[in-house]
Amino acid sequence: MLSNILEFFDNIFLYIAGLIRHFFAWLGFNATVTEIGMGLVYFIAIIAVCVLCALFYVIWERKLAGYIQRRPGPNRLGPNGWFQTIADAIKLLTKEDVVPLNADRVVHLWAALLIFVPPMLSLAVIPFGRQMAALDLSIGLFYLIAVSALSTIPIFMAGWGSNNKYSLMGAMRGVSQMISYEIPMVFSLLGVVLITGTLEMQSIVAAQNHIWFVFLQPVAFIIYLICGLAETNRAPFDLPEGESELTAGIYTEYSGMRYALFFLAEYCNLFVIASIGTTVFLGGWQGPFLPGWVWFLGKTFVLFSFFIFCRWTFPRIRVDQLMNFGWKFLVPISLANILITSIVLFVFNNGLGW
Amino acid sequence: MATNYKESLLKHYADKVTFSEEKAEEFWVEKENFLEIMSYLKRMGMDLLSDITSVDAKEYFEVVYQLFDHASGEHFTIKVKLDHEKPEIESLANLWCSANWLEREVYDLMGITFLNHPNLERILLWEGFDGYPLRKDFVNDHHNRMGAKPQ
Amino acid sequence: MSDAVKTQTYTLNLGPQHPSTHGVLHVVVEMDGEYCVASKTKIGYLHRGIEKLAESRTYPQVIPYTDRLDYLSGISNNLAYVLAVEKLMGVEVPERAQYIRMITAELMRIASHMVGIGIYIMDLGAVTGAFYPFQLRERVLEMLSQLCGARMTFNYIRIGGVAADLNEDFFKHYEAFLKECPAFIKQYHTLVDDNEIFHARTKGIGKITAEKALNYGLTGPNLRASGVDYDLRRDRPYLQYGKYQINVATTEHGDCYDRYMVRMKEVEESFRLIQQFIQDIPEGPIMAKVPKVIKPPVGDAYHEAENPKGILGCYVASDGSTNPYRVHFRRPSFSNIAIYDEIFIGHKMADLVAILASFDIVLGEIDA
Amino acid sequence: MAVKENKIPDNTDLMSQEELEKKGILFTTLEKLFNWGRGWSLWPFQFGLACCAIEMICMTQSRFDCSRFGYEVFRNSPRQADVMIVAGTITEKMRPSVELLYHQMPEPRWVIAMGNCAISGGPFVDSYSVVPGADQIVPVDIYIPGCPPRPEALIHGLLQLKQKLNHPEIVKTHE
Repeated sequence: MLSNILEFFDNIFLYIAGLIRHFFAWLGFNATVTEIGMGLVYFIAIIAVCVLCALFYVIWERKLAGYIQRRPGPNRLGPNGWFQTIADAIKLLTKEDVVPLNADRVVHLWAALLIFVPPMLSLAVIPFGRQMAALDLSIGLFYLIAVSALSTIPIFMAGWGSNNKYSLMGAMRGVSQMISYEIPMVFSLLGVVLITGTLEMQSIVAAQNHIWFVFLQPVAFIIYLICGLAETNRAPFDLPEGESELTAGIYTEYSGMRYALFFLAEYCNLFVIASIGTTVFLGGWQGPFLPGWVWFLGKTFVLFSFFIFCRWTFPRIRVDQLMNFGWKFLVPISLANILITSIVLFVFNNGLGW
Repeated sequence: MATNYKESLLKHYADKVTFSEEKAEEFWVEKENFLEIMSYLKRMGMDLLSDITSVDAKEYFEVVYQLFDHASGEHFTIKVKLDHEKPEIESLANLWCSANWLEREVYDLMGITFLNHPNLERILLWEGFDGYPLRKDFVNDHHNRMGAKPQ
Repeated sequence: MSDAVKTQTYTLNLGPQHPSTHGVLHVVVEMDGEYCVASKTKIGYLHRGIEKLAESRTYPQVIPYTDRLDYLSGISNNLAYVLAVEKLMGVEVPERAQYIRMITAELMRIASHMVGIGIYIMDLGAVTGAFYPFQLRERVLEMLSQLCGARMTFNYIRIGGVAADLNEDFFKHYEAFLKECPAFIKQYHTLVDDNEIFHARTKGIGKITAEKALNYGLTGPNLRASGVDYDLRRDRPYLQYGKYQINVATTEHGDCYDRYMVRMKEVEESFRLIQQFIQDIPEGPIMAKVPKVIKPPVGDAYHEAENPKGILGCYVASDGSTNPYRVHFRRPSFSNIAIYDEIFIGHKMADLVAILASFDIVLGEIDA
Repeated sequence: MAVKENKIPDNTDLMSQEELEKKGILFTTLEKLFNWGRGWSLWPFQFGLACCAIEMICMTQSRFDCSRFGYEVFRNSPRQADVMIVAGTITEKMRPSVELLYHQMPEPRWVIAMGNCAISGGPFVDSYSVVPGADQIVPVDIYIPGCPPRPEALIHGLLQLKQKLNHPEIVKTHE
């Protein structure tokens, strides 16, 4: 009985998807149109998840920061302050949208929209639960890496289009930083790919049935976390924003809705990084008793809290130190990790005759 | 270096310095001998030029220097009288770097010109400010507002 | 690099409104990418003309203005001015008042250093680093506000003594302070000193040699960080400081890290001194017999006091009337930042912020 | 509301008038929602001038903690700020910058004059280089007296501003 209920909740989103699919069929759509319609539904669902998570994590960050700094944090609006972000969102929506006079108007305006594209694309292949991925590509991980590399472009667009020296400096820093940290990040994921022999996200999750890869690849996991922080421009790697140096860095000239988009995208990106980390290293949606998607969200929540903790603890690193750390430390270590993993795998597969 | 500054100063420049009667550490210098004596004190080891200020005594200007030797704690207050019509004095910026800004401040607020100063321009007030506020004849008639003038 | 590939320098305005300029400092830097190739510090955006205003106030009325010079250490500023006036008048201050002055001045030093350190760490990017020192500062401010009812602009030191005696509430908070201060110092050392990024950001940045520091007229912790052992409390003692052994904290490198360390050590030393002063404080009156209307004789006086930011000198000239003829303040932050233009060159953008913050400047004092 | 004032216009029929009022009602409720959001999310501009700036920082620190009301998001860029807290003396040299920063803020924007210097020039009012009050150059919504005001007073000022936003009718206007 209990197991039935649990299984129902485990698959609840699949049932809903099935219902919608039947609904489309009932409307008399043919197979192609239904597929397109389902794509739209998945798209809306992903946006909803993304935005809801971002809204939640914004307030959670503010509260956690409060705990770290020995103060209550937001606690007046709604139950214990949990509605704070809603008020912020409403306010930002209704703010004036200023475009600086000499800005590159098109680039400036589009950057705020395009910043949302990479996290959306990434979330398409993330398995939120048992069979709960909008797309289950056979090259899932490869696709993820390719897509997340795109997020450099809107950052640079924002910096260039604002016609502001601080923004441009922030963009320069952002581009160099994100490109540099892409490499160790990919290498850290390669270790897992070597073990599983597949790029498919569901298979990677399934391969962690017995043991999570965080225990087999601890070094890769740590490298992944560091690179994840750098990729999302979070403290201690928040150089593109660099509050005390570059006023607000790439965001300096953005106001109102467009700033809100950047703000949300930062959290969406972070959510994506946490999701990939969960899927690849922490066993994805797998876990006892609770529904898979609860496990997935719980694990991302833990990783996310770790990111927040880092932000409110460390000083900001300097730009040359950041580069040195990336190229002279993380890249060699991640390469060594791959080498050792391959050797161990070779010995396991051939030497011991398994 | 335990130097007795006062003794050696009196030995070398007895006719050029006038020590005050009430305060042992204070002496007056003529404007012409000023740079020579300050250079001498610098060579002797007075290493901290702490303060430069000025007083508008209506008939004349008075520039007051506070000079220290940090190691021995020796201190001199050096005062120079300047003509009210054309207040000019040699700059010390080449001897002590701290004189640079301190002299600029005196120039800015009191209007005393420091000769051979590397960068003598207004420091606290803005370019175009009319008059020198610390002078006793300065009238604060609010015509000096920045917004009131075309820039 | 070939001639075809050339980089162009660009001008960047740090301030007058910038998060890390501690108010309204304006630094025009010429940048080559991330590197600073030339810089020009511009001040005066907070010039309120305190020296001129003082000429139209009576002697006691000038004291509140000194609070607003270095607004992080109001009592120390009061003290320097009042000592200069007392020197001019030849007033003998009761011993108890002198002790209270020393206690409050040392408390002020702790409070000021807390802000200096906190904002410094915050400018390096660790926002939480500002929250812990501010909590200790709140405790100190609470003690002081029990004495004079204000949090920042105290007007506590009066000509001839102090405004109020130490009271029960003061000692109630003092008990708590005794527990909190050492705990804070220990905790902060573990939180900040052991941080690898903090070391990387501050060590070897903005180095100043001892000769250069003296030549530029640096004073206070910034001078002592360069290895110059000069502290007025010991070398030209005023109040009752001469009676006590004061361990002057110095470090040798003169970089940003040392400037932080010197401040932390000074907090420890001040904490020790406060305990000693409170132990030794004698009974007696807190005000000397001074006339109702203060009219110092004709003449002038200059007095220097060791403030948290450096040496605050006060020059008072009197023409025998109730108003000072001329008041001048030798403001430590003003003298300290003249060196910026020289040490900025060759550093990176992030270092500029670190150097700026490590000097612990206060704009109210720079611009007067 | 403009619609309420001319209740019986001459040359419009009853139906369109009703529609207009419906629209007007919808408009006011939306406006209320917006004002509710604005009131709870006043992001101050990190803009310190003098002594009061320290108390402004203290307001965000652990003891007073304005983040309880959601006001702790100090933005460094004027583009993202809602409230400009003029914390300290405005000098003639700073005046153009203050004006510029105010104009760089996007609408809707508010100004809080914190401390006596920002209200009237305070103790420095008769100085040769001080602007006697922030309202000489920017429109001020809330005045907070004190030299400097305690952090509680600043929080109270922000809450007053929220009150002003949510209940525009309580504000007296000079007709």
